[in-house]
Amino acid sequence: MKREIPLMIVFVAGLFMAVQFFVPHATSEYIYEFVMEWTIIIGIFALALGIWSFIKVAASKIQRRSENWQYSIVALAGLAGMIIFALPWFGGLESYMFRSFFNNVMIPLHATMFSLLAFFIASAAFRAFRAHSALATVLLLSALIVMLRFNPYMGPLGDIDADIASWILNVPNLAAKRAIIIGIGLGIVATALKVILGIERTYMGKD
Amino acid sequence: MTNIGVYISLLLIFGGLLAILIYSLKGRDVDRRIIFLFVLFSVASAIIFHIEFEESATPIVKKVFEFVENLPPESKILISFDFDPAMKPEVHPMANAFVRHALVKGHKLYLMGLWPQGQALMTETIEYVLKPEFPNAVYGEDYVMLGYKAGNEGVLNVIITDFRKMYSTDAHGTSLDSIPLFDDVKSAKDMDLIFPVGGGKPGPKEWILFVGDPGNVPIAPGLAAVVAPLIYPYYPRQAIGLLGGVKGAAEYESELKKNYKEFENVETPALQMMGPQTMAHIVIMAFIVIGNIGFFRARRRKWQEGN
Amino acid sequence: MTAKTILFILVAVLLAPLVMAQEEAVPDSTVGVIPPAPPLNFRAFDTPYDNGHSISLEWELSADDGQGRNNVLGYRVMRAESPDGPFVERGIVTSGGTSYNDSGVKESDSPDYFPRDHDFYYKIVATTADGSEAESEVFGPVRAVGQWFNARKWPVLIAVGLFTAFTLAFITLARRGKDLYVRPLAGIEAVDEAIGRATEMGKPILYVMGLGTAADIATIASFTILSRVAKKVAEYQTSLIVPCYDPIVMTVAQETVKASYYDAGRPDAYDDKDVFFLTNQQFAYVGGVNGIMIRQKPATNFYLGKFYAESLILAETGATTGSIQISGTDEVTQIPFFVVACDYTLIGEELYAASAYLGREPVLLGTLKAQDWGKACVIISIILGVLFAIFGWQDGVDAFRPGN
Amino acid sequence: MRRITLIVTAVVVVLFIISWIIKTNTVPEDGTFRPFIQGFLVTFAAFLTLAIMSFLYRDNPFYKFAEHLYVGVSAAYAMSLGFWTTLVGNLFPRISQNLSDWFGVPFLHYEWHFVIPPILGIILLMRLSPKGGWISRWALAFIVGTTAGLNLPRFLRSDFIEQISSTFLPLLVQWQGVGPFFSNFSLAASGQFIAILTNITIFLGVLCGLIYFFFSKEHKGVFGTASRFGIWVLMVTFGASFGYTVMGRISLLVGRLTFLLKDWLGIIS
Repeated sequence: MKREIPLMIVFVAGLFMAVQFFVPHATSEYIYEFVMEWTIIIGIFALALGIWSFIKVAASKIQRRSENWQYSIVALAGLAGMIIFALPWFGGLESYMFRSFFNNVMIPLHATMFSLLAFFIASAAFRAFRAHSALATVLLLSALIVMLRFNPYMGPLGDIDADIASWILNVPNLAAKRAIIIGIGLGIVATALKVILGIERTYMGKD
Repeated sequence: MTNIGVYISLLLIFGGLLAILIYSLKGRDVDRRIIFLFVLFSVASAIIFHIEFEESATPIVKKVFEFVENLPPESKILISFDFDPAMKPEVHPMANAFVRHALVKGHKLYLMGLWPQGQALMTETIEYVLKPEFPNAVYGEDYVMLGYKAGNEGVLNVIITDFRKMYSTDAHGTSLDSIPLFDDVKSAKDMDLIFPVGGGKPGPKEWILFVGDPGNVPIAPGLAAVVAPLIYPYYPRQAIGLLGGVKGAAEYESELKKNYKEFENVETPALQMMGPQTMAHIVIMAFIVIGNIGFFRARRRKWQEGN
Repeated sequence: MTAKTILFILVAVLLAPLVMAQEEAVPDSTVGVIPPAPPLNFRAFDTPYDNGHSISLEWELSADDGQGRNNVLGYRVMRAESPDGPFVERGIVTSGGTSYNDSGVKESDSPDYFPRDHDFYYKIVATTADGSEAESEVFGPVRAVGQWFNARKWPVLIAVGLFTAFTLAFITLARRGKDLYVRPLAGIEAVDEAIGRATEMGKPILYVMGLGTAADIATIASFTILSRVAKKVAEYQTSLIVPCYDPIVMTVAQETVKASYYDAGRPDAYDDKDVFFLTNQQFAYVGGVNGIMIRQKPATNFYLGKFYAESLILAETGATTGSIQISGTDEVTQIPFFVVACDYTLIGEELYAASAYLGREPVLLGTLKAQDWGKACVIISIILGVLFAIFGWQDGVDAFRPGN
Repeated sequence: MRRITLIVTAVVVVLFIISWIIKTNTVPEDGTFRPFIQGFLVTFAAFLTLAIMSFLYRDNPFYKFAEHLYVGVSAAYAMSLGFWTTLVGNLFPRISQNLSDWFGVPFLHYEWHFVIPPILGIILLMRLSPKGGWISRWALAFIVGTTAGLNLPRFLRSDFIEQISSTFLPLLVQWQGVGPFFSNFSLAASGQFIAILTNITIFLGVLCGLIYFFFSKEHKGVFGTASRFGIWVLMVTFGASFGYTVMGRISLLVGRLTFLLKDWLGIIS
């Protein structure tokens, strides 16, 4: 029974949502909206599980004095601080400290982490764009053609390059993306089908 | 002062690249941190010293520029501000460049917008570009601000037959009948060129479909980079040319600077944004080349050893 | 003078009075006493295949819209609950428009509510700049009804049905013991080797599920690969690190890994702290995973699931620690970065196929075969569609396009 | 800790304090502003920016500090945001008058079905009890099932059928008064030639791309050639996407450096 009931739930819920797609009636729309709202709310409860896991891992590191345990204190302090500042007594999401933390800690960290991509895209290009096979050469050349548009000293070659670059970005790009997306569509449907039919059940765990 | 900075940093970057080329020819691998340093230094120096490059306009941009050049004086040009502040860095420089080009050639300007936030940016263009740089331009005789009208492509459907059905007055409440610029203008078909600047819906695509095609009016769209590929297919039959993203804007700005002395010292935000971009692209491309040279060198050596 | 020029002058002379007459007529309309011609053949009907909260309206242009006196600015759509009124304006259509969809929301407490199963009466009023108006006939009663099947979605239903049939058929075949060939996938074949290498080096294996939630099929596909990887990890007695981005994904991943360890006969080796939650902010998660990679130096990094801009940060950091990197995502924009920076990449659909490859169970291989048949159908319909397009048979092309 | 680490840390702390003092005196004064705190926050933001960037050199205590702080703060941020916007904003006003009052949100009206998600949520939390773990799978099953059901037909529609039908292009475009193929080869005709090439490339690209993804057929002979052409098209695309993305990534770096140089150091205006 421990396994059958969840598989039943998967089957019923899956079939129901699949059928819902074909029913335009308001009742079906209501059910769709409810289910969407439910999953968001369940997600918040799950987040509590996540935070618990986070605390458990950090606490065990501190307890065992494993390498870099000091930084786990920083992580826990950040966690606690942010949660405390968002408590109703501090004014919830509108509290000064909560907003300051968001604007001066989270935003700069986010933007900087994101901007590291500028460096990594350069090192990846250096490392991987080597003409060691025909395929690698194609990859390298098409990247170079697109990047060359930014070189102002190309003369008339620049015009030709710009045209080729925009053609590549429009035509083969479209074709390849379409092939990938069609494949993905089939893969998604196949996987969804396997899940609903209970063929794929590894995620259920075992007892 | 800045010039010296530019030369020193360019010297450092290209000298450094050369040194690394020699280093890798000796068969040694380049540490990725050296690449990081080069990227950081090239971008930072371009920002600090305002390194700018002469952008040579690609044909698709040049067509637009030359079209404006070849219009007879006092032609009627409409610019539509179909964007919001989020898109501003990319496309607002285009709108400003169009305004400059149109006025310096002595054309008549009609400004309007299909996006509510476009009106504030339109005012910005008038206050910070048009008025200070063209103090002799007279409102109503050389340019007019029609402002924003709600209704999306519906607005276009109306103005293609009659402006006055959609705009009874301009943005300041003056009746169109008392504005000299509208003496011989009935509909959008009377325009000699339309610049829709934007990157969403409604935007340049709607202008092409609802005004350019049915009214046979030349359209030159200025586009945000993300949507540019979607508009490419309309060139060259339905759009005389187009400007895509910061790059397109920079090309137009540089074309203006090259051809007109009076614009030598104006703000060129798109060109300025291109400085760091170009520097970084050149550095990355240089490293790709260096990597390949090193790679072929190593392979040849291996091959020779094998023999 | 050529014959053409003579003809032109002749026609021009003949037409001149007509043109002048029209110009004379223009001042009349601005006086404001003559209303425009009314819109004709007005009808209202329940919008087909909708939720039951809208009514569609259609009419023919007023004779003065675009032609005639050409003074129609637009049409006002009016609605009432009885044929005699009072009529309320529901919307305006600019000149040249011949249809309107009068719709609202289904929540009865909203000001925008549109009642279902309720009788309404409609009329269309052509308006002009001078204020004169012309009304169409009143149409009604008409009521909005919700439908239980959207017939525009037939192509989708057929596709789903066909695909399900393929899948079930091939699963049956596979269960009967029919041997199914699958071509090798480099990324999959590297999995065993990668785990073996980690064992030799005595280093852990990092498995990153990406930013997907349990609502992403890519994540579900990743679970099944995780279960195979975890089983092998347990057999080889290596350790596994699974930092998670989504708490529900973490929960499912814990179940999956636990089950795999159990299958491999080492349930005691499982620790909840190996499959843990990090944070669900994109770049904070990247920072955390980067830290793990740099400090624990895993021998193998798996990136399988949904990835966005962070893909390259992860893959490049992983490359510096000398790990073997196996990636796979269905996020089309990120595949190039994985291809460039990782040793093996499962491109798009290959990610979904991977679980079948690793499991080698007949049932899973059967679905793989069904996917191929699906692709064959797609190829055939593309060829057919292109042929239709070449010969200009628009109905044939449209038959494939689903409605909304 | 090694001595060098201590020295570097000390130097950083001193520089931080100097920057803080200078910043406090330079931030513009306006009524509600608190220069002392504001100066600290801007300096701290700059410190964190540099700390993350230092990772490019190598792992170091400053990066470790920034990373752990970021992870902790962001996890709590998600939790707080979810609690306030979803639970307080959406759930409580529909299930309990008392809870709504306590959090100061207006009570809407009681809706029975909103009781279900908290129950499922609590079922999910049963995982934490050693014996109730199995019941938490009910909630997981609900989520996984609805997801699968949602995706099944929707992907066939948006990704699949739409993509197929937009590939239906005529391979030859209409000639517009230029005459037969080679007799009058002008600029306009070359445009049409490109249009034909474009349509053929899209057609063959999609076809061969799909063939590349065939799993249960050996890629040999004609099939193999098509599949190889498919992977070539894919590679051209990947290279181009990579090259195109560089522009956007550099913009991000420009943004970050502008923050450091302008908002913090004030070197450029």
